[in-house]
Amino acid sequence: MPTNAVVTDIKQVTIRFSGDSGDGMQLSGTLFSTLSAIFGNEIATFPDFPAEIRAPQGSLHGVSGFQVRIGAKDVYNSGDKTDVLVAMNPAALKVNASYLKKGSIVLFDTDSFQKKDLDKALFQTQDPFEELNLDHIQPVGVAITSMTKSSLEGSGLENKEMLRCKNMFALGIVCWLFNRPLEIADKLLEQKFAKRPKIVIANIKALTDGYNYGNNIHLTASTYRIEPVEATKGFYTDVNGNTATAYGLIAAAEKAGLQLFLGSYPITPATDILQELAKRKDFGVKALQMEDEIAGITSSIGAAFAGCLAATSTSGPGLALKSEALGLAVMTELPLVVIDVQRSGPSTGMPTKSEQTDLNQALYGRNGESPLVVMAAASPTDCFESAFTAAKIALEHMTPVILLSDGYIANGSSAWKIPELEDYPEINPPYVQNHFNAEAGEWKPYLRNDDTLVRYWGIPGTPNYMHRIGGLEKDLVTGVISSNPENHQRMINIRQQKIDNIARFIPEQQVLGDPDADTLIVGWGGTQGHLMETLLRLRDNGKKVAYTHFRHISPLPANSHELLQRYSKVIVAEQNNGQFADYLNGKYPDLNSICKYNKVEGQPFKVSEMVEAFTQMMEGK
Amino acid sequence: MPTNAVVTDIKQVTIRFSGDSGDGMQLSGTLFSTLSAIFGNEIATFPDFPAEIRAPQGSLHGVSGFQVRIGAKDVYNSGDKTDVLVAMNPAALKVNASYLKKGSIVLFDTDSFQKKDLDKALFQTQDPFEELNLDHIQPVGVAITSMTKSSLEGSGLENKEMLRCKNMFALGIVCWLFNRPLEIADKLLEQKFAKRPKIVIANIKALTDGYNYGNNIHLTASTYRIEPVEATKGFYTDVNGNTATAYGLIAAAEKAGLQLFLGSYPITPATDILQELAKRKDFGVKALQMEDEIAGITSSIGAAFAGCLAATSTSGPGLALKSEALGLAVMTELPLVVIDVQRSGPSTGMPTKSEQTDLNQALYGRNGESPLVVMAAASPTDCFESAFTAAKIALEHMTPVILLSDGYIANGSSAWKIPELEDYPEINPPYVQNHFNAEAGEWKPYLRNDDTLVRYWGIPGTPNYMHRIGGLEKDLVTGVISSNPENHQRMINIRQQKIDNIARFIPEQQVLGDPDADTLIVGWGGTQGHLMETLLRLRDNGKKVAYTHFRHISPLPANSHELLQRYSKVIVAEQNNGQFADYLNGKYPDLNSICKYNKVEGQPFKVSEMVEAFTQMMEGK
Amino acid sequence: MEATEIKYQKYLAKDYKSENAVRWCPGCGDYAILTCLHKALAELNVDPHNTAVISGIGCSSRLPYYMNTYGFHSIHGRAAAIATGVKVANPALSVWVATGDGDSLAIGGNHFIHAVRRNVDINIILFNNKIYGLTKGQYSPTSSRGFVSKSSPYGTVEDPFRPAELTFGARGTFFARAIDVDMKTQVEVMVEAARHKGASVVEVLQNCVIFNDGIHNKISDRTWKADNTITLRQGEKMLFGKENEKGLVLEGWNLKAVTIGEEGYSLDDVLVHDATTKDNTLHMKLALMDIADDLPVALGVIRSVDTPSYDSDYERQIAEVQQRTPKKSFTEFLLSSSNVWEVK
Amino acid sequence: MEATEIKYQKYLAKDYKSENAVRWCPGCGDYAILTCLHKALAELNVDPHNTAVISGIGCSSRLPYYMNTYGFHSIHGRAAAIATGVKVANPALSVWVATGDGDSLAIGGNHFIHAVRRNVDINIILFNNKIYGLTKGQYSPTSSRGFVSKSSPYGTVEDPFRPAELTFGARGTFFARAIDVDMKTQVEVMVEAARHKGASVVEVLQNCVIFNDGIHNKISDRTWKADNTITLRQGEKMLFGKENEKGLVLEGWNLKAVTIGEEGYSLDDVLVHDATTKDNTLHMKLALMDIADDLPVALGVIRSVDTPSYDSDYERQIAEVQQRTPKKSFTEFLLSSSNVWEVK
Ligand SMILES: Cc1ncc(C[n+]2csc(CCOP(=O)(O)OP(=O)(O)O)c2C)c(N)n1
Ligand SMILES: Cc1ncc(C[n+]2csc(CCOP(=O)(O)OP(=O)(O)O)c2C)c(N)n1
Ligand code: SF4
Ligand code: SF4
Ligand SMILES: [Mg+2]
Ligand SMILES: [Mg+2]
Repeated sequence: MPTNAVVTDIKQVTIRFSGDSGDGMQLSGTLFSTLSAIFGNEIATFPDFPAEIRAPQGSLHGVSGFQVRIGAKDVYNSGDKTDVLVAMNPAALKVNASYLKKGSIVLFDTDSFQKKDLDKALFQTQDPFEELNLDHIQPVGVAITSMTKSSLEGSGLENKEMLRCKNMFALGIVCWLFNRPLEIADKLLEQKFAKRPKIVIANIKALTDGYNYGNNIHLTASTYRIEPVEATKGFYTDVNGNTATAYGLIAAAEKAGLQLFLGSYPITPATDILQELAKRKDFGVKALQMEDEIAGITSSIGAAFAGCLAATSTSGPGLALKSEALGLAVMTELPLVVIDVQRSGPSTGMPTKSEQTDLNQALYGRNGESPLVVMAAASPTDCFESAFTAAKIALEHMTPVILLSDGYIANGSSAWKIPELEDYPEINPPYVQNHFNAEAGEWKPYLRNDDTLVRYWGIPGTPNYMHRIGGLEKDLVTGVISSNPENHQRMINIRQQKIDNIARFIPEQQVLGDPDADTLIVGWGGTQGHLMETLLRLRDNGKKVAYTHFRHISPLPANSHELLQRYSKVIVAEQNNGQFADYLNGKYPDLNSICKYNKVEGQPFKVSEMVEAFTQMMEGK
Repeated sequence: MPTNAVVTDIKQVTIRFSGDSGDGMQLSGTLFSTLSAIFGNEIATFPDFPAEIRAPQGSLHGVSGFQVRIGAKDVYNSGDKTDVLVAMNPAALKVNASYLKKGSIVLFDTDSFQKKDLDKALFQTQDPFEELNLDHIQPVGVAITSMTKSSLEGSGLENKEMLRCKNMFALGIVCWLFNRPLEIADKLLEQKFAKRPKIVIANIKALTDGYNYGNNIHLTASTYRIEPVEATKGFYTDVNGNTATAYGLIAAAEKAGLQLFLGSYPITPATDILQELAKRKDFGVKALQMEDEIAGITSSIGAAFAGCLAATSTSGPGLALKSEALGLAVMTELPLVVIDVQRSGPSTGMPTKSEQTDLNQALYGRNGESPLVVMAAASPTDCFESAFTAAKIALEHMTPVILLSDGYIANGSSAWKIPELEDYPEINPPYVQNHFNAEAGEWKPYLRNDDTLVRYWGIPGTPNYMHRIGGLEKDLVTGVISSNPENHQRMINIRQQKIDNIARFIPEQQVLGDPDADTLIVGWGGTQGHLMETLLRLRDNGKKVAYTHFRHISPLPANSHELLQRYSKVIVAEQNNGQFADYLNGKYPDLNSICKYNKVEGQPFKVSEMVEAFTQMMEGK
Repeated sequence: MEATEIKYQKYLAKDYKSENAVRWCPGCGDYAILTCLHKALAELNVDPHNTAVISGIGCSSRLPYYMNTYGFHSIHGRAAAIATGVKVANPALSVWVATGDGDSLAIGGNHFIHAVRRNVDINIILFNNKIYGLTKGQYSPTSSRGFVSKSSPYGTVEDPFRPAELTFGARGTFFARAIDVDMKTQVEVMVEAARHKGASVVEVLQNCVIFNDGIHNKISDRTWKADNTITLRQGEKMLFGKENEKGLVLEGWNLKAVTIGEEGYSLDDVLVHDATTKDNTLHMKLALMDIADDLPVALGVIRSVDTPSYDSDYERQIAEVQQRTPKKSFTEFLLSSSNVWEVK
Repeated sequence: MEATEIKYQKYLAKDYKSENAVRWCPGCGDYAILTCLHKALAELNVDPHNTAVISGIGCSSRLPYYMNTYGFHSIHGRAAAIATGVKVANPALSVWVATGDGDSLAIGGNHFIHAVRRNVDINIILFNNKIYGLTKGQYSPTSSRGFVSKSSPYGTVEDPFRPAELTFGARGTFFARAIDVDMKTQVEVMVEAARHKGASVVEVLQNCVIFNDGIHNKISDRTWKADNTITLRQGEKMLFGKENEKGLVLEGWNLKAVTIGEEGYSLDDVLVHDATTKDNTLHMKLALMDIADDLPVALGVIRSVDTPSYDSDYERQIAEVQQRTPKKSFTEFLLSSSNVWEVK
């Protein structure tokens, strides 16, 4: 524990570890967020990768960052700007300069701020701080590289291996700054490198020496203390959105008593879902890496036909490729969960950046009238709930469900209370042999439950229910292919009604904030953390304002229209050019109150910008 | 010329030739419409194919129809109901029974109305007319089969070949009924079977004998006379929508001085476009049948990059498969014409039936914000104009253009005044070497014309303009890949503005009907013929009503908003669940006047139904 | 084979027929293929409810409607991928794919080669009529160079795929060929295809009476069939001709058709068929024989090599992992993962 | 070849280098391939402005950015189809495809086999690192059975494609192989690929230092290279080993590696390489040689058969049609079609 340093108690703090792709910043960041969570803080993280290729060492393109926000409570997102920046080289400083708060600490490695390093980052002068006009910050130069090396002298490691521990030395300093006990970090390192004890020892050594260095010189900066908070009792882990999505599907399969099948094809930033599920053979999960996205979805459609909880995971360009097959799933009314972890488009766009521009594609990207369910997850941990719910709806209503996630929540993590499956609702698929109330011989594959309009599921292997399905239009009653005009109209209506009906089975839309506000902020998907904090700040500023966040997009919750009508101003904030806003306008033409707040930069929203913009909107521009 | 028959002068008449797929009804219908056009009538046709497989002979599923509407003027569509039905078998009668007008003539082949034929059509009794409650029509039984055989005795044809001439015997009777001179038909037959003189002679013989038979017995029905009208002077031919589309592209290529390239894959009802262009090697057209739709569009993107007028043709499921590559064309800003001949969906749906359900897919079916141009052709001949315009916009604005056609106009035909290309506008692509006003070395591939925001086209083979393009986001100025947040936002905006700008280059939206009406009927695409007639009928009924038909959907014509605002009631009629209506509501949220008229039956609109429905809507439900 | 274990109750061909009216053109070769599949299933005695027939789009792909089994008429080209999902999901099913030359070699080419490479235990019946039937007569990837069709009015300028060659190129372990009209051989090879573990490709030379009538006449017509085809049988001499008077011999790298007793060739020179060798050199030569080279077209099972199928290996791997790791509930699994802490 | 006719002005390798900074991982095999392509183009002396380099998505597919030619970095898997469009649109261009094992054999498998079958005159450089590099380490269709990767934590249960075998299965007329570090052979085969009319496939065994380091070591490492590889040259004996002391001979259907002077083998027994035979039996055997079978891995041009390319045949057909039919304007054409009438 630092003794003679100035210690400040604060509510929240944002730290960004930044360096070359090879500098191990993702590991420092992950360790720091995990140990903070274990220590009792709320956390939110934002790994910000460079484009997918390794760039030349020290270049601006090669900068890899990991941002962690920790706090006593109300940590809804990873933060706009940083209080502490760890900059392993000049490129890292340059790339992050505009995100530094006033007075923030910049911890940098003096060994890698030499002329040649500055050149690589295209600095013109020898003083990067001045060149960037950073006069409002506290630079803390530490010879991280050389100290790490001397720390590990005699460790038996090769030079290259020693250098890889720089990130731990830096982390040690940060731990000192934030008063984190090192034991947790030590244990995490032991787990991580379980098979390479030499590496464990070296990492712990570098970490400890970094910590001690901070302690010894107690730098020139103030240190922070963030107190652990009281959270609900129970066991916790931290989880990112992709892992949580994978877990949600596993949980739903377990709950439904079905085997989980995933047909997929790697694509940033969705690949982790495939990778996580490929590991889960212990749960009997069948996760197939197929030859492309079309085979990913069609193998899943085959598995759905054969009686699995079937899913497919992808990102925008992959969803485009799945369009035709999605129509088949709509037409055959098979249960299928399609996960789209959105990234910046159009086309290949910016694969490692996040946005919300696939909503239209999810709603409309198919030929013909082909309605399906669209949902969006709100946060890393909400990915679990959303994936579970998506699976439940797919199975119980015999329909494809598209679940939108995004790169920001997919890679970002939060602390997560480990769920007890007993607390989750049952999942009851409409198996024909259990739910159809007549002789097997009378059954036809498109007969429906009168109430829900859901057809029954006859799974291959079940005696007496052999049948044929397909992509052609079929007779309402007999299920035989038909091109009768009136029948087609009826089937078009029924398929739509079946989806609309689902509104009865999802929760009503809730509103946060002031009950008597005139202005409603509307969000959907992975922006919840930022909108939540924006709400709090606006209210701190004395504004009356309400906020609602949509998880269910098609169908919309039953009370949506009535709810939106209550406000004279509805601000729809999204990371696209207004897709949800237009959708609402199309659904509710009498609604003339929508203002759009759109930002498509491939970066998370900034709370400060939103507070300003919304305030102006509320004041009537 | 019939002498002692009752001759009625009428304005319009609708005739349907109907029989087995093998009965040659498409040929009878085509000949009849062509010779009527040549005779000087206006025509509109509607070939109504069975599902794509040949069904058992005489069965209900195997019925193939060809409907022709002819008239002195105002023939806007192929008609709701028929005045004359030629029914070659009982199945044809049954399938068309509900489309018979009161008092219409049913010409049927008594030879094929025997017990076994009735059975095949699932009649229960021996009297099909009674069974169908057809007491309001004039049945005309003729032993077509046996008379055709005796007509051709000694012709040297085999029995099977003789039977194939039944359709000409029937056509002969119809020609007599409508007072069509046989010489034109004779000449058409000579052209059609140029290489098989025996067949020509037999067909002409059967035709003449049918005609004479009609004359001789002068049946019991009244005959019709439709007078030729005064049309604009010039040369005419008849053309269906698919052929007109192919021709529009050829004309545009000729006008632009570019080679035409089509990468495509067969799919109903778009295949004819590929087939027509594959024939046109005389124009140097390169029409490639690729391995799938994705290769169809991507080979075309390659050809566009290499400097062709590039196009790809498909129907809904194929457009779905092209989604990802369309995004690439948006991102690389290459000129590309994508033709979607819509058919009934979702999924495989009803491949031979027509509807307008791909609008959403055309507008939104891609990942990311990826705006492009969407147009829709209004009629068979308008396919020519629309394809020409689509090509012009694509080439001059460096953008993909989706042109929506549909099965109804694609297969239907009208008389078409052969165009003189001099009357068509120039096409001037922004070739970099002609349009960029600086040194070649200063050029970057995404530099733009300040006014139009169009980038310049540097075609491989051009010295000094080597460059690289791709699907990744790129810097606004240098064109080098970039993931800078502000740059991305700017590029997103520019791509949208570039498309919005095109509104300045397209004609303003025109309104027909009453200038001071309160109600505006809005249509788009292939329903123009039916809406036009609906307008006339409503006005005949004394209603004040206006009508506008959209060819340009994205961007909308510049005056659209202002125009729509003028009316207190806007009826948007479309063959889907309201896609254009929702799009307008999203674009113009202040518009609260839209009523939807939607019909998704896979069949053309019915004028009579619309007159009734619109009248109710105008009377405030 | 899980799906075909011997049952005491016996099925007849008619038990596999559905109530749907068959709707191909009169005279279409597809009828015979359908009948043969009914017969083959009866011979295999597999439960109709444990059978799944998957197809894409095309005339050929209508087949599932006419089967009293579980059936899926899907979208163009994707049957092999869907069937992969069905089989991996439930390896106990007998899974068949009905597909056309366009469906599986044009748009579906990628799924075809990958299903073959993975060796998924599915039986692919490839209806090769060398034409797109359903869309009314465009050339297909198996149409010969120069073929005139609606989409190649001046003749094609590309060589066709030869299905056997592509199958072998994708490491295929089973390939057989039959002619639509030769129902005996067809049933035989279908039965063998089902018995083979892994991806089985059965090419049926099928006549499209409407758009490509007679394309296989040179080998299917009685007049020439005996001389222009050879039906290969495991362990038997490669003999053909009306009286089995001809045989295949090896000459250097090449196959040669000879008449026994002529040019000094005796029965001993004639090759014996072995479909089971891992090396596919001879299988390839047999499969590519062509009357243009004075060689008969090979029918019957040309190659059949047993190697573990993808689906069975997948099951095995799951079983191994589950044996190694004690069974846990989902919550237990989460609790046992790293980075867990307790808030008390 | 239209695109490479001899010019008097000479280009140097650097003339094909773009100004963009190269961004592969330090040590990646892709650098060498890029350098070789620069050199090969210089040797071919083709104008940079008449050269188009098309790629899909993957680390390998970044290559066009580093070429001072026309370049197109497209979408995953579609490079072969795009290149087909480019070449058919303008046959005068020298068209290259840069692609990875995932790009062209997983998602792009169908376009790959169809471009090969059609024999479009494009040169496909297939960077085979047996991994998905760009997405950070999943197995690819060329990864060996049992390969452990992020997406196959327990090892794969599928056999890989062997690019040569698939190419031949699709009727490929040109196949060559090189190792990234062996720049001399690489430049040679690239030049040959460009000179070959039709689709040329060049497989480069490429090292991904980050996700699959050393995967080709057994053959690329100096220690073993001489014994574990053989570089085939047209018309030359198939010799290998440090001192060329070993050779390939035929034993029945099979190839065998022998030491000259041992076991009674003399230089005369050693096969002479002929890449130009239409029959690909021996090419296939050469291409599939594997050190696991005690045979060296074949490098160099394994097969190169000249047959008319799709694009040249397409041009020829257009020329023929245009010669037959007198040139008409579009309006003249319409007027001369059937069903024309005049309203006066
Ligand atoms: C995505 C898509 N593209 C194209 C089509 C049109 N289509 C239907 S079947 C077919 C080809 C049929 O040929 P083949 O597979 O050989 O079957 P066959 O009819 O000859 O049995 C085509 C191109 C379609 N239904 N879907
Ligand atoms: C449609 C689509 N699917 C998936 C991806 C993700 N992706 C990019 S490259 C790649 C595979 C790269 O492997 P390979 O082609 O072998 O190239 P390498 O990086 O190894 O050179 C994948 C799966 C994508 N960009 N687009
Ligand atoms: S079109 Fe050809 S393949 Fe199709 S059903 Fe008719 S005969 Fe058979
Ligand atoms: S990840 Fe592998 S293939 Fe990609 S650039 Fe790095 S070393 Fe090369
Ligand atoms: Mg076919
Ligand atoms: Mg690779």
